[in-house]
Amino acid sequence: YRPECFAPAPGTSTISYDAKDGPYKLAFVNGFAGNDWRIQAIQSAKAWAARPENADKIDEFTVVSVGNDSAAQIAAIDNFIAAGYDAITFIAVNPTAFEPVIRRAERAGTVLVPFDNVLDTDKVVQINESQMELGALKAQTVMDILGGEADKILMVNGLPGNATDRDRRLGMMSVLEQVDGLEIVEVVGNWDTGTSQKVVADALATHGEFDAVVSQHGSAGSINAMQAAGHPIVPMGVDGENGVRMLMSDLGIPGVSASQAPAMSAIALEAAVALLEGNELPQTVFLPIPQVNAADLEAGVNFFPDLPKSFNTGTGFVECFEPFTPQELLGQSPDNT
Amino acid sequence: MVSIMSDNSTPLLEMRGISKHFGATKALDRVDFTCNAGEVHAVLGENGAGKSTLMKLIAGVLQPTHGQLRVDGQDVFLNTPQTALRHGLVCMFQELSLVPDLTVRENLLLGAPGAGLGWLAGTGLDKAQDVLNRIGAGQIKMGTRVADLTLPQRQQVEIAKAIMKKPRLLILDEATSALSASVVEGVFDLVREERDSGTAILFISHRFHEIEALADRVSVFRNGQRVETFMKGDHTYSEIIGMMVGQKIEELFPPKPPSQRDADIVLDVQNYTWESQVRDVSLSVKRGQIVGLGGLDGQGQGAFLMGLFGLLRKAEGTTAISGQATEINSPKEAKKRDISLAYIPEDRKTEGLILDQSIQENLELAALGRPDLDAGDTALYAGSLDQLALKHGGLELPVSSLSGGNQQKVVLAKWLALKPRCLLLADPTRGIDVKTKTQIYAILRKLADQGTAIILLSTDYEELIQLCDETHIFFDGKVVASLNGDDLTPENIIAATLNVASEPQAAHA
Amino acid sequence: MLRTVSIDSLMPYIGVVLLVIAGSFFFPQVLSAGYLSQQLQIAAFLGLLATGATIVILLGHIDLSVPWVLTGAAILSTALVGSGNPVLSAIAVPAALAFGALIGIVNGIGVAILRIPSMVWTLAVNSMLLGLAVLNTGGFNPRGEASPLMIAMASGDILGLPISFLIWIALSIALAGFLTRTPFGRYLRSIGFNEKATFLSGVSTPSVVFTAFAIAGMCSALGGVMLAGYANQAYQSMGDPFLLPTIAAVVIGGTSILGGRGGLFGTIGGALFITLLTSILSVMQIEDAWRNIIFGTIILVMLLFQTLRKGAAA
Amino acid sequence: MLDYMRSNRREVIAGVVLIALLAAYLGSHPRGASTYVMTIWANQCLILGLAACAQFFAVVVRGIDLSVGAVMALTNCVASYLLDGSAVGIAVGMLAVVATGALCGLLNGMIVVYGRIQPIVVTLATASIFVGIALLLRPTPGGAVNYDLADAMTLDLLGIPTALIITVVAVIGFWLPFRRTGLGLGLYALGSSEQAAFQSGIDTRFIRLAAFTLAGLFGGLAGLFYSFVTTTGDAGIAAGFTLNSIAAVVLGGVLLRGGVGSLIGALAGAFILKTIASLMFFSGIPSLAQPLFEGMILAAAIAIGGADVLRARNKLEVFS
Ligand SMILES: Nc1ncnc2c1ncn2[C@@H]1O[C@H](COP(=O)(O)OP(=O)(O)OP(=O)(O)O)[C@@H](O)[C@H]1O
Ligand SMILES: Nc1ncnc2c1ncn2[C@@H]1O[C@H](COP(=O)(O)OP(=O)(O)OP(=O)(O)O)[C@@H](O)[C@H]1O
Ligand SMILES: [Mg+2]
Ligand SMILES: [Mg+2]
Repeated sequence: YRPECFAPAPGTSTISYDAKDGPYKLAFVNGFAGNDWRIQAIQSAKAWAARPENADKIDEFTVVSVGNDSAAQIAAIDNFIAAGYDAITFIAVNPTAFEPVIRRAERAGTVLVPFDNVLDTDKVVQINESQMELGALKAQTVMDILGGEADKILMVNGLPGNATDRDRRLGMMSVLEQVDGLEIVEVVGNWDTGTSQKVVADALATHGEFDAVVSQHGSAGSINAMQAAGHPIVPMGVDGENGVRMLMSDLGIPGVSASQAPAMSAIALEAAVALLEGNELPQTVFLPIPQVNAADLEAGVNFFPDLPKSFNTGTGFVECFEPFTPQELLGQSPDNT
Repeated sequence: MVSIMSDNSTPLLEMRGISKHFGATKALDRVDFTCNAGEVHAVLGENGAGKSTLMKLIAGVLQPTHGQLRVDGQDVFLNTPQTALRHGLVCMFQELSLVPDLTVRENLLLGAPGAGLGWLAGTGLDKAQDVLNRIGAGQIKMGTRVADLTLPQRQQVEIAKAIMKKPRLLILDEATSALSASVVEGVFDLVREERDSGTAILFISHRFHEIEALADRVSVFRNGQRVETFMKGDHTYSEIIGMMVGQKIEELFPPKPPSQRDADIVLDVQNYTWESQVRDVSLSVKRGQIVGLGGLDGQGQGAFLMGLFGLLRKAEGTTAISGQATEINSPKEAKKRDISLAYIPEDRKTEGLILDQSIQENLELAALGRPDLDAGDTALYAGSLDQLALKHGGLELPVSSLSGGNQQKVVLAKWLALKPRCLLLADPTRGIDVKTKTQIYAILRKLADQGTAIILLSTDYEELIQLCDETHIFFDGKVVASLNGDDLTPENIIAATLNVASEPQAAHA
Repeated sequence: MLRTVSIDSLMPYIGVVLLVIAGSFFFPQVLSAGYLSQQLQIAAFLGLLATGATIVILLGHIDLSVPWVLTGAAILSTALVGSGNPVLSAIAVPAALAFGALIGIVNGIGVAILRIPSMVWTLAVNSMLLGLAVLNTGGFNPRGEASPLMIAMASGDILGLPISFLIWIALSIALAGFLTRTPFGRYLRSIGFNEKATFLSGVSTPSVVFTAFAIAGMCSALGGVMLAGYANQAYQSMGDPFLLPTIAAVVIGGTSILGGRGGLFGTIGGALFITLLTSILSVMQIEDAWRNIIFGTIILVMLLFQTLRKGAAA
Repeated sequence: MLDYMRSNRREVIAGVVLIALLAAYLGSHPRGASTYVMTIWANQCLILGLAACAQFFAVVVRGIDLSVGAVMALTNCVASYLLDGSAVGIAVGMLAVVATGALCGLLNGMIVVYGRIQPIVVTLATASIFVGIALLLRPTPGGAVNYDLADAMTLDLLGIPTALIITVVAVIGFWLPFRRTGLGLGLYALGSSEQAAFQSGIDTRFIRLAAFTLAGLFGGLAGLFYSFVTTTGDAGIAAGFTLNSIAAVVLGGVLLRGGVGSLIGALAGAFILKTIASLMFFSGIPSLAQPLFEGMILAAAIAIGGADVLRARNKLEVFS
């Protein structure tokens, strides 16, 4: 257990449970499985469980994907509680739907650790990056590059109605609203590369040139669109997809690539085990945001030209454990649960 | 609704200057028509004369373009069937008003008097039941899905359903077109009873002996107009036909040529068996021969015909086309050049035609698949269309705008374009008027003379006698009698259909 | 093609004109050649899918497997190109099309042989494809890459006209000809109206159904290939945003969802209309909730116009 | 009995499949057939079950409702405002939620009947509108539902899952009587043959309106129960449910061509679908292979229903 791994969010409380002795039965209840980030999260979790230092702490480790249905996810969690699992990590389909199941988990003495899409609750330990900060970071970086001056900036948002998207947007806004006389054009990219490309293309065609672009997941689309429109290279705050970093370094786009790292699925398991071992953890853990400034992009180190573009570069958090090698992740054959 | 005996001075139903237009077609054109309580009023006319349209107006299914309806002398506007029902106007529809997926009971309850949207008490079911018993449909279970009934059974249920509504005016639009003689008698007794209890009956049929048997008064329609109304017996059979078709029809059936024994066999079937419905049937058709298939409905003759066209799986027996043993597993194979069978299905509206498509498109559909034919070439159909005198307002109009008789002509023409070697017809003249019938008989005979082999399934024994060179009567899946020459008499046919093999002739079956 | 031109099928074109005019009030740039040609390019992706959907809908069926046929084709083609092997990259596009056709056949078998309603069978096929994609990505997943050909197909242009648009129109014209000049086209519509009567006319209806679904599958696959070229990569569920717009484009184009009636001319208009509508709503930065409401309302209004016109005619 | 089985073959098949799957699930579950496990299972089954009921009413009149999920999302968001506070307030709130659903359905019905537009297209469009309104109500998930109420509805009564009790009540208390009313009969008549229904003197317009209103009403009930399970409002739930509800009714032996099937079948189909999903938890199937297996089981289950056409001896039988 490495305390330095679990940086407390400002002003958060701490949580601990009575120690149990292992080995433990762990489960990871994913929501929708049909996108690359989630698949990599599953792979990271399995890679973590496969590492010897963890393997012997684990009695059973099960992963299920239930689709975008919080009721189904609640049912899945209940199922593992019923089956006497010690800890369950999950990516919450919905931030407010889990109060009842949290109470049932408490009664059953099961540890819940939500991550990535977390809950609006202070009753369980949650693992995430600060989405506000993630948004702010991108905005701040581009504004710094522009010397704090800009007339027009394009903001590509994620999936409407999603709390994570809301927070990232607020983060960006918190910075951009300080800039006086700045026109902010917002489009909805749905965290989808193709959609982002389409809406950015439209925005460029109708709003002309921008001084900078901040974009959530799917940034490759934004860059493609700007290339296609012959838009000059401007500072960008983009996500951490492999393909995005390739484009960034190829085109020499200034700015920052910062991402939600799928590897946090492993941290969640790490936290679960730490809690089961009786350690005290911050209620809300804000992981350091894996970020690379355009200048520091280095093939084979923080991006991988010979891997799929949809591969997410966030393969680990040095504070917690040796990041996974891509081989370790992709090598994960689907048939070892 | 209690049926009041309205005194005959004011007619029960009166129609004044009624017109009904469908776009260009004038289905009805300034018709005056009255109908009194306590009489059976027969309505005659060829296909498309406007009979059903008239009835649909009375039943509130359609509304007149011009004109006024009166019930008991009161002006009425029948905007829906419900309103018509409230006036006691009940129609037994030609295209039946039964819901296939519901059981007989549920169908009887549907729209029954007093049955609203609330709880269904099931009043009147027993009445319906004994109606069914009386018309020889006692064996129909209340719990069976209508879809599982044969057409005659459905017509019987439809009749029960109509009578159950205690009509003051009962319309029978080709109510008996599929019923066999014996059943029809039962229906007629019932109808007479209703009449005597003061109900007015409107009766539509294309079968003259039925008119003969039932009607008190007769109205003849032609091209949407009422030609004349008269008491039965005031005019002779041929005069009436004259009024209907506007010309004289000399001979209903074409003369039968002497059958030539030595003609070579086109289609030869041996020991044909399928499920339990067709049992070990063997028969053959020669060039130029018209072979009839008779029997009560559902005795296997229909299935047999389908089987020949490759519609039945797992059938046993051998089929030979002009001596060549052949396997026919689908209509596509059946219409191939070297086999070239054609099948005119029983239900033209759902099986024979695509109602939403134009007449032209329907004509082409069969020929399209034949590489040796150019389906687009109108000459392919012109011949048969002229001969059948198709009444249409342009080949590009939807075939649904034709009346059934003319629709049937389209089905025929569509297949004749393939110059089939052997023609299979399933009751092609059901609900078809005399004139159209003669045209169809004529063309069948002509085809035969040109060498086509024809198998004709019919519910009308006149056809089996007058048109066919040989007739096989089915009973319970087997051929119980094969009649030809002088044996081909009504008595023998009826005896065979009921499988009372008393007559000596039936012996050599 | 002309045979399929009806008033209904003209409706979306009128809509397009109105949209452009309305849009130009807020953004004059909407009238710029750049913006318009861009819409043509993007409409082509939806259009290709809608073209396939039209064929299936004319048949009286529906194909809900579009999203993951699209995604699958994209993953397959980029994987082949990414392999770096020149032969494999050469066959990338044909292979993807073959994949689409194959899935189409699978759809056809369920629908024509097992007689399962297309709406659920294609849905099941779709979820199986999703499963396959997840499984594949989970295992060894090669580095994906769009070939220059794919990129050109998606983003290139000839004398100012996007190649994707030209491909789409060319395909539509070809298929429209196929539908109007061959027996297949007639069978397709006939089945859409009345499959039983068509079968009894000696048509092997199953093979027509197979062909139709296969064509639809290939259209979806082509759409996938070009989207991969557009985004220069393939990724999971890249097809999901397209399912409902595809159906909307077809029906707005005046093709009857019941089968038999309609044609590709209207579908082109439908795809253009939907694309333009989404684009304008997007650049006007209308909040998502309102975009949904406006989108639904406009579609309803278009359809009500169609019936109003019929009412007037009758 | 045999007769019943023959005439309701489809429902029977669905029932058998369901029992088999449920047995497999309980068998694979470490905790076995305990109240807790059954409750978990029943809860999510009932959500889709109610959605399937909604779909059933649209389908039985030869329509289809692509707005089921959207109605659920909307009513779920409405519920997240109304289902907290005083007992009376909550009671009224629940009525309001269901009424909202019914209203959505009525709107669909009116556009279908008076606009003479195909249901599938109408509901495709209205779905978008309903989701939009839901998003206005809940831009991001939130709101709360009274926990005691939620527990009462989603836990168990004397060891019997409340959800199962609700299901039984819906069938015995509502469906079986309803099937014997003129309205119930009318739905089938309309779906089976509109012309016949019309000529039999049935007010087809009213029946169709009623059908879609009922569809909306059950959509509302689904949204309501969803609120009890998740105790919050979320505008983003629509996607999954619409298509699944269609798959469910078909699995339950309801014919999309209308006029055939029953609410019981629809429920059974929904339960089958959800049991298939639950089957994955302890199946030991590799996580990344699960979606594929799920899809294949679904396909198989659907195919079973379609299998008997292969036995049809008369090639015309299969057309309908
Ligand atoms: N709904 C309709 N739309 C268009 N034309 C119609 C419609 N109903 C009837 N017609 C036309 O009106 C004419 C009269 O049809 P009608 O059904 O009354 O004839 P009919 O006397 O009943 O014929 P049959 O003896 O075959 O029953 C026909 O030419 C028919 O094509
Ligand atoms: N909406 C319509 N449009 C065009 N034609 C129609 C329409 N409704 C009915 N028809 C046709 O007009 C004719 C009306 O006459 P009817 O319904 O009595 O048929 P029919 O000639 O009696 O058929 P059959 O001889 O099979 O009994 C039918 O052929 C019918 O198909
Ligand atoms: Mg008639
Ligand atoms: Mg007739």
